[in-house]
Amino acid sequence: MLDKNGIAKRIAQELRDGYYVNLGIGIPTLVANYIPAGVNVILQSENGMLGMGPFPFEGDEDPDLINAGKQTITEIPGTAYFDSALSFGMIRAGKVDLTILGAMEVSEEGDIANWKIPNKMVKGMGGAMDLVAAAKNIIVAMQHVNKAGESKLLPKCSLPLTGVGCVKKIVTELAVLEVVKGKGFVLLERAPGISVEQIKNATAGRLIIEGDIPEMQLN
Amino acid sequence: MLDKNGIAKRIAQELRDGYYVNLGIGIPTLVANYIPAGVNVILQSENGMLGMGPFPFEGDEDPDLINAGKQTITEIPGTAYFDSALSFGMIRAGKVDLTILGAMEVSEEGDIANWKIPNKMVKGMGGAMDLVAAAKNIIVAMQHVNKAGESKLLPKCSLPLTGVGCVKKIVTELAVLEVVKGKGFVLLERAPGISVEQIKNATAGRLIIEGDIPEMQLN
Amino acid sequence: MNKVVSGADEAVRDIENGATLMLGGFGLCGIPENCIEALVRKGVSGLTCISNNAGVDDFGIGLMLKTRQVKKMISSYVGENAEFESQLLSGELEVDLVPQGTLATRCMAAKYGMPAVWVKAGFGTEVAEGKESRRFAFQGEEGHYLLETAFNADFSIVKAWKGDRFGNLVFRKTARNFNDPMAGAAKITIAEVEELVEPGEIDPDHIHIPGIFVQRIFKGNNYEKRIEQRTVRKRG
Amino acid sequence: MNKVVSGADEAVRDIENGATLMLGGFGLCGIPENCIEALVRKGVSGLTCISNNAGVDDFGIGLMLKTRQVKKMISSYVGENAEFESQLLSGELEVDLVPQGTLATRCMAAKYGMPAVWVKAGFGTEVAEGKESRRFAFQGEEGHYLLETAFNADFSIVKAWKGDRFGNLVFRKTARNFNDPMAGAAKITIAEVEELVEPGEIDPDHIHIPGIFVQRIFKGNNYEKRIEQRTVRKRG
Repeated sequence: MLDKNGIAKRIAQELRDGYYVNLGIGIPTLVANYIPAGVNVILQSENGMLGMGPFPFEGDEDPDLINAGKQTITEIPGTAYFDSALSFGMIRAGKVDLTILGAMEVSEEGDIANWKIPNKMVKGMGGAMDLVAAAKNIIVAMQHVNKAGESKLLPKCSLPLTGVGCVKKIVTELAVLEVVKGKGFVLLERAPGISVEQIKNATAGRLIIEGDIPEMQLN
Repeated sequence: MLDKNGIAKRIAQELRDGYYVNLGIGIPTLVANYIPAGVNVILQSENGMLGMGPFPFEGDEDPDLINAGKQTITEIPGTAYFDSALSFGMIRAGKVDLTILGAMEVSEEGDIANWKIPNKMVKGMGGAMDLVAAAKNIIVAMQHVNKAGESKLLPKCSLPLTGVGCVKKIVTELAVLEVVKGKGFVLLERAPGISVEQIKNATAGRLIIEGDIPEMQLN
Repeated sequence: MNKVVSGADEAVRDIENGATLMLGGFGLCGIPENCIEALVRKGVSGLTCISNNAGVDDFGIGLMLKTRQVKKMISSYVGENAEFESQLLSGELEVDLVPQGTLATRCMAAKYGMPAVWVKAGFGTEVAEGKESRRFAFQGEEGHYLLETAFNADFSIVKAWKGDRFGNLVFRKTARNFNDPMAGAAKITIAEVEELVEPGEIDPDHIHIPGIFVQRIFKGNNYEKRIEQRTVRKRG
Repeated sequence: MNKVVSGADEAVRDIENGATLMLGGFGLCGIPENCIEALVRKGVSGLTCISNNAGVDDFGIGLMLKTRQVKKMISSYVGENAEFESQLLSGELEVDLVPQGTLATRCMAAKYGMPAVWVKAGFGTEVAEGKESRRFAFQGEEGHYLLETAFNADFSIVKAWKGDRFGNLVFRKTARNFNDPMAGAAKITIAEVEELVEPGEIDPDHIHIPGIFVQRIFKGNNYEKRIEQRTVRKRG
């Protein structure tokens, strides 16, 4: 079973040289720590920046330089700043190659719910609806089951949707799955030490198991 | 009867301190030479500039600095450059206070035709259609009659339209007229030495003459 | 051409009860601190605020929530403060949640004289309820788009780094955010700046907002520029 | 992240017969001189060119007209050259005249992922023929708007002053014009620059086009930057 860093590490293998990538809050942020050697990616922060660098050294924090999670960050050589309208313009026009974000639920049709729980204070969707509506390639990083032990990979989402038919891949503590429309969750890889049976038990939506399912290679 | 400079001089009296003004090609360009003392206006050039200065001194021409008429110009302290989409954004949003342009025909409803003559090579509307569709305040600078001696102030335009119901005022070599919807061309002023009769004879559209028509004050 | 006013109080002098305001900033980054304080001093109420966030309990728009000056928030993400939550639950405060890109684009639409825009975000979700949708092909790909209207605000209040007497503005780093599409998107735009310079001192190619979009400008004071999430790494 | 290609010929290598191109510039100001020359050398034909103007007889897009490479021009103002006129009259060349602001906005729409925009220009004129129109209230004023679609071009070819390896671009003065909304508006954007610098050499707040919008960049040579209307005043 993977921990958060393991999930991030596995997702980092999906990065390709030259990609522009938008990382959501939580596990996706950790992906930046595991970018493979030789792979150069540029991180987009939807509040208006390309070329997001690491956190600043203590004392170097700049209140005018934050990411979409409102964390203090730094620039890199080649950073560009721009306004929020252009930022979502580039997202909407499909210029961002990969978006990685968390989710509360994903359906076997690729629908995603990650912004609202009925009867709980709703904080808002932020940029998530724009990102999932527009990105060409969306990977969800999440736990396979929720705290109550219920599967988050469902035939249909029970929570209010963030976007429809948009999720391409899911990486959880148990598995890597591809969402194929009309089929369901196609199991690609097992986490180290996890059996297909365990994944089956944790998946409420339609799980497709074709042939032998390899174990993830993490190094 | 006014010459071109006289028309420009009279139009310059319509400028108010703090106005942003777009000047079309031809007579409108001359208006810049007669801006009254104490009146500060900023000239917009729709190719992407606010704060257009005079022509450069010989030898100072910069090919990267031209106006919408493709003439070499200069900047002033406070000039701002921007792209063509933002330029027409500000025009469309009504941020430009006054647009002065030429016309082939104006109708008593304020329609304007100034871009196309059937059976003649059509060069295009350039920015004229955007300007007349959006400007809050449009003054037309033109000759009262065409080269064939026919009135250019008509009940209806005969040429293809550039915009509908948009012209507010007209300054010609003979008169200043306001276009009032549902009424027609309301005569405001006569050019020096010009009689109301002469203006009547040169105006094919409905001319409204209310009370005594004063002569223009040009100094 | 002199748009300089004496300060925040003069800048907001004619903002009346019930006005609709755009307020720049993302989180607490690039917010018009001086104008918010002046609005609190003025005590104007019943405001509709278009702003990506609603501040925190004791800073930003949170200050106007505490004094119950806000009737409605139009935002993409709120609730970083307890006051907001309690007023929302009690029904005192209305909130209209708008996807962040749609929020930015509805500001931009107003600035660019476009009455409405077609955007993808929210199709198939509750955000789409009651909205017109249409299928378009965009660069060869079919998709569903929602018709979203331009905002119609009385005042836009933005914060820039530098500005001049003509209203030309320059932003700094990610403090640009919503300040840029909001500048010029309302009938009257008020800009507060950290440095007020003479026309000509800013390179005309570096200007982010041409002065035509700004009606009032002043040099703000005592910027706190509070950091919401101070994240650092240790020096190696 | 290195988008640098060796030169104009490599940059335009995969532009095929029948392609739709956006070409930046206003008049002869800020036109991609090197790429135009490379397209002439390449001899690719049947092109649709989206460009505000069509150059003059012996410069700019005029060079491609002379060699009969252009099938259709989408422009706001043409005919500063005799070749254009004769091909148009003979029916060899199609022309689609679009109001200048609509032209810029249809480029911007493509760049911003908006399939169509509502604009006022052309309502009640022949430009409106066959187009959907709608009445909207914009900031309290009712008006008629036309639905205009985003352009769908294969390549966008722009000229900037400076650029870096990541594709970040900076323009100079009024040479920005259509180069800005076109950069990123096509599937592939090619940028030619007068100065190619290293990432970090351009202040990140001065960048007009973030590199994400640019796929290929190179340093152009021998810029002529011809002036169309040389207007001067005498030294006093």
